[in-house]
Amino acid sequence: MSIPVLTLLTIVLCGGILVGGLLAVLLDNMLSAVISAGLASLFASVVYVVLAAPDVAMTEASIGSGLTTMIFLYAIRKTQDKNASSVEEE
Amino acid sequence: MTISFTDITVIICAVLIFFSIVFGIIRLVIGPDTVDRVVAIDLLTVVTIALITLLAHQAGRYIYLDVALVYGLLSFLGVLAVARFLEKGI
Amino acid sequence: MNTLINFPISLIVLCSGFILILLGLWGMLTQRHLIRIIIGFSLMDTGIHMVMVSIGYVTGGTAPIINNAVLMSEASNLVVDPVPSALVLTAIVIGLGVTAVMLSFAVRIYKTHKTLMIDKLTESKW
Amino acid sequence: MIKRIFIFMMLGLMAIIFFNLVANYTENTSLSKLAQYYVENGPQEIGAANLVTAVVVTYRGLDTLGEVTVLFISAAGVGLLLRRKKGKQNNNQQQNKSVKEVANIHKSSSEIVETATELLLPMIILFGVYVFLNGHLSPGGGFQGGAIIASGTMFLLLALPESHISRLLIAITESLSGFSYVIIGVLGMVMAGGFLDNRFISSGTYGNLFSAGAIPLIYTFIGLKVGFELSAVLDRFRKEINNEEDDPV
Repeated sequence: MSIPVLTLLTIVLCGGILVGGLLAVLLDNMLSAVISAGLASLFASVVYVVLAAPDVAMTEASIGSGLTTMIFLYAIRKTQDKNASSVEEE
Repeated sequence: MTISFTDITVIICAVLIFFSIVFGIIRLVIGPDTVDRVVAIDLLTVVTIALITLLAHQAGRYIYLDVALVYGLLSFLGVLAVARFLEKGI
Repeated sequence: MNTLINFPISLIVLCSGFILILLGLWGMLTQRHLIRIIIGFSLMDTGIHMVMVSIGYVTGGTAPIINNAVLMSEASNLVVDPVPSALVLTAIVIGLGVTAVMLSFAVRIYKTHKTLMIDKLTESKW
Repeated sequence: MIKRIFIFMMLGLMAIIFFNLVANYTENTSLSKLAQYYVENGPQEIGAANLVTAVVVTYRGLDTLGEVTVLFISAAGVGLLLRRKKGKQNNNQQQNKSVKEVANIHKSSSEIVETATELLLPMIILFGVYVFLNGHLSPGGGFQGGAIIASGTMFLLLALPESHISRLLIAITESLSGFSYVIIGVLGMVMAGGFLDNRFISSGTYGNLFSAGAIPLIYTFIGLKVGFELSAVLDRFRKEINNEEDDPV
């Protein structure tokens, strides 16, 4: 039983965080970029549990699961081109 | 050296969670549309809840379960926000 | 396999936190859209929090909450440092407030200029 | 082109700084002196099982007061930036378009979401209250509970975008809880050791819900303040989206 499960798990989670950050910078679609930034926040919360800081993990969970995405979505909705969206609608 | 039934269960769960995380990240990277990425994030959130529960068992602290409870109660909000955004509801 | 066992967990988190800070900074410097710049800022925020939490980790430590699993008499040998946790806990909430202020600035700029590309917002350039 | 080279040079320099920091890093094997003091004396002095709560509320209480102030200023800044102009005149064409736009935006949610709101919203609010009342026993506290309550508000705004949130109620609750927080701090200075000292209420049995002196009280006020401030921020953004040229409140 010498498999270092916790270390492997941390490597996978940190890889997920970096992939999320890279996608958030590189993707063209802004909605996808916001969702990818949400992935970084999600895995960061698990990393805090691994590092034995459940208070921080709880804060990150309650803030990152909904509120950040919501504020970004409001801002995107407000600043997208109205004519283009109404043309798309009809 | 004896391996108890609980150890085997934990190892199987860890392997399944590893593969779920890897497949979710793959879908997030190649997903051509925004909706694919949203579904990937939803999958990863559910997997994250399972992972936090497993970590709580492994560390022997039932107190970590509160973080999983937060995710269980609030995780649908991000997906709901993106869905309402896509149908122009917010 | 032996090196992997002795590899400290907090070092992995520290490295990825620094890489995430660099990624966010790269995004902030190269993107031309205001909301994308704010996304880069929020990535940098997450990276800084990861670095700060990993500095407070003690090898084999558990959460600084005293109950049946961690007794009061032997707590100082078992728990991790509570001070960085307390700092990061407030920093996350502050980060949300700062992001909200930046996004409301972006909305206001869009209202007056009808664009968010920073190449076109030139009248206050020096 | 030259700008890009500068950017990469700067990132490389920062990477070198970070690499030096990482190369000399060794994981801690024991607590630092300050943390040692907090862990050894915290439970007897403060009476809180969660040592992070003891640090946040009492040992570093002044920092928390500053943090709440920063959050208040940012909420007020969002309100100032997204306020609506009252005497704004607009020509006919714009008004027509905006009326159509408003009719487009207010697409109501489906039956499932509305029913789920009635079922789930009380549970989310109750869980937020649980989190900030148990802040001294389990992970959690005022900031987490406030964020969960604000998530409940966000759920309400998602399901029923037309719903009305009283700005007067938000303002009154927010100012009252901030005022009570400072009053408790001053009471600690008068009746116990110093500003935000929690020991002027007798700390009951260790590990009970009503123990640890004034910590549940302080966290209740912080939770209410944070929750209502974040709800106010969300409401401001929502109002900004929904009506540009409607009649002002």
